Amino acid sequence: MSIASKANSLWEYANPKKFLTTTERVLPFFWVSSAAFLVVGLVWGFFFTPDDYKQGSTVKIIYLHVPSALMAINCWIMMLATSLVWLVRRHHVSALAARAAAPVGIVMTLIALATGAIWGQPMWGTWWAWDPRLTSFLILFLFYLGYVALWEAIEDPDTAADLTSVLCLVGSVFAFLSRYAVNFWNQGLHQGASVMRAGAITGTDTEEKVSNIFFYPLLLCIVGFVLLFIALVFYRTGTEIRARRIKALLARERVNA
Amino acid sequence: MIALLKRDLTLAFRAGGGFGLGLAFFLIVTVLVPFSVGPQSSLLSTIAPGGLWLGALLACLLSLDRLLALDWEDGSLDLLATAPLPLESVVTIKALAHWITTGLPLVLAAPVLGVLLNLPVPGFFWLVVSLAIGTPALSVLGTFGAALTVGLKRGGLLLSLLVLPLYVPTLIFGAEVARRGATGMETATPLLMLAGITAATIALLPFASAAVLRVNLR
Amino acid sequence: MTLTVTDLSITRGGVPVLEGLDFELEPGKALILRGPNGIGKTTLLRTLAGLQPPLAGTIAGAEDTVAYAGHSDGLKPTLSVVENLRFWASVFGARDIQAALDAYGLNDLAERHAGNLSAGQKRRLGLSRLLVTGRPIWMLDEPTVSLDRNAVAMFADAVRRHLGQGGSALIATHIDLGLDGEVLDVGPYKAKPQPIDDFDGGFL
Amino acid sequence: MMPDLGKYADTVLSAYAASLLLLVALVVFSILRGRKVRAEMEKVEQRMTRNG
Repeated sequence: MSIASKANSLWEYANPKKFLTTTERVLPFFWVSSAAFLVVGLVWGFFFTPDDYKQGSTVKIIYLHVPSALMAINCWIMMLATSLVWLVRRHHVSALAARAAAPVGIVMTLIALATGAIWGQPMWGTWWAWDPRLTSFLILFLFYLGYVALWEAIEDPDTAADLTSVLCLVGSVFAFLSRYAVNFWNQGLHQGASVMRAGAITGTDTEEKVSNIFFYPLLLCIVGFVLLFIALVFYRTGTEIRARRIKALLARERVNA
Repeated sequence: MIALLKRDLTLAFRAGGGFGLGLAFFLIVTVLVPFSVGPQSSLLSTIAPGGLWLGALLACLLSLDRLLALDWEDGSLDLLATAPLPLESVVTIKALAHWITTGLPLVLAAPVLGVLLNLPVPGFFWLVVSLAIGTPALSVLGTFGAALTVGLKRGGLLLSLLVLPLYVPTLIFGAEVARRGATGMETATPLLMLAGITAATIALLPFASAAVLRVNLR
Repeated sequence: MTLTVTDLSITRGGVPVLEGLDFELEPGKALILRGPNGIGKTTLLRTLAGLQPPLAGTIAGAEDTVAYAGHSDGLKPTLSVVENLRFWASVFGARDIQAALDAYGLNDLAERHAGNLSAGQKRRLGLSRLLVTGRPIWMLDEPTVSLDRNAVAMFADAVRRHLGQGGSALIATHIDLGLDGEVLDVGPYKAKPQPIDDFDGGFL
Repeated sequence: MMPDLGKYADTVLSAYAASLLLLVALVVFSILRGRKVRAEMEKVEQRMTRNG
């Protein structure tokens, strides 16, 4: 198969029926593998890694905190991408995937915030500090809420898809702006830099900061979270497709009656 | 375009137009601040710049749900959409009218309310400057939110939920200018950022607002 | 300016309502839309006016030529009759509103606030707006609602004069206006139900 | 088997409990809603085919 025809075939999955049959086939793989990665990663991290010399056993929270924080951001990026696909190519599956992903993103953001707060309590002596990173996540959470609320509020599904897509676009710009504004607003009050630097797993200084003992189980957990995210989004998109179909069928019933 | 601006301003100033409500709200919020945090003048002057910015922002928010909803209900928006005026201009004019009737009075009233909150003397100038530069962005962003929720029966609360996160950068930089100004610190950087955000918002967001409005009209 | 509609399909709330519409509206002609409630006359007029995109087909000659009058008149209750009319005139780049006031007998009401008008008077004001748009193609959705017999005659006269000046009108109405226009019954164009196992179609 | 979590035991355990609870709740609610919607779609489809 040539690359060109492969690229073409990607759009075939924009056909809802094709999407449903394909995801139905691959979903068990994603459920099982995400569970496997998560169990191995978390068990390894929880039971078989040593305590950090400075943070004690709280370092074990990293296996939940970092992957969920990563997914919270990646989920929004995915929603931005699918929103753009909807606006440009009008594939319904794309818009519904964004809708299906949003609650997953909310939960990921919540986990990141909750573990951050619980972790921060013994480390910083407070549940909540207006640290730039924490604050950015709180703002991201608000954007998620608004996005979901807009989907829920609008009756007509195409109108809802259009409006939420534009909101996602504009929201992305402002979430990004907020990130820098927040950095500017509270620079240097950073406590426990090692904690948060470890959080920046994608950063260049990762390897020195998080030693390999912590890094490998963390990697497993990240992969597990990614797979779980994919499984959840596939499954939930299927649900949204069916809900959309019910709506369309009922609308047609009303018109034809 | 000028006709639309003139009409919106006339409507706002006539009875029932709601002009001054935002201002009164701003006054009340400011008066409530000392009641909630206590009357110590040192404390009040610390929170005065931020408190006034927050009050102004909320007062701006208050009138947003009428911004497009009235024109939607009486069919004016349908007719404007079929008029020679592009919708991008319509939403820009609407935002401008909102700023003139809500934002501008807030800017002018802010120094008076600053006295109530014991704002340090150097802060007055910077408060007015930051509000004057920041509030247009609030109106334009609010118009976008109003365009998103215009077709909804009870869009008011949703509108706040959608618009408030978008207000974060403007609030941060605007209040930062006022705070730094009040304590005699350098204000150029946040002021520049604030002006940049406002300029970019005014230049780009009307396209999104118009696109969203078209979707809602169909 | 001739309005040409070819193979037009339109949707309401995502469901196709009318399909395969073909017609032409030449200058000086009026076309009366007929059809039962809910068939999609309003949707058709809104689509032709450019307020919503068609599902399929083309509309030619509707660019910046259409004056649309829907169920609501776009009036501001706190503005006077003259102010309301003058606003729409300047939006459409016209100056003179006297002809519009004359045509619908609004001179005596000129300084009255629109909020104090009766339903029929409001409607007359709403229809007089068409005269200040200077647009050749009128699209009117049930224009005679709440008009008395006298006012209906004013309206019919206004349409006749408009047609005489080379304009055209597309009117969805159930009463006889005494215009010599063709009648287009949209009933036969009702969209056929799609097969329900057509999964993709179920989305549109 | 349980590792010695020292003085931070509460912290670590509550973080794990909260996260896993949220994750499980998300998965369970997703699947419950998925089942419900799937059943409803089949019902509507059947009704539509019967009634033509």
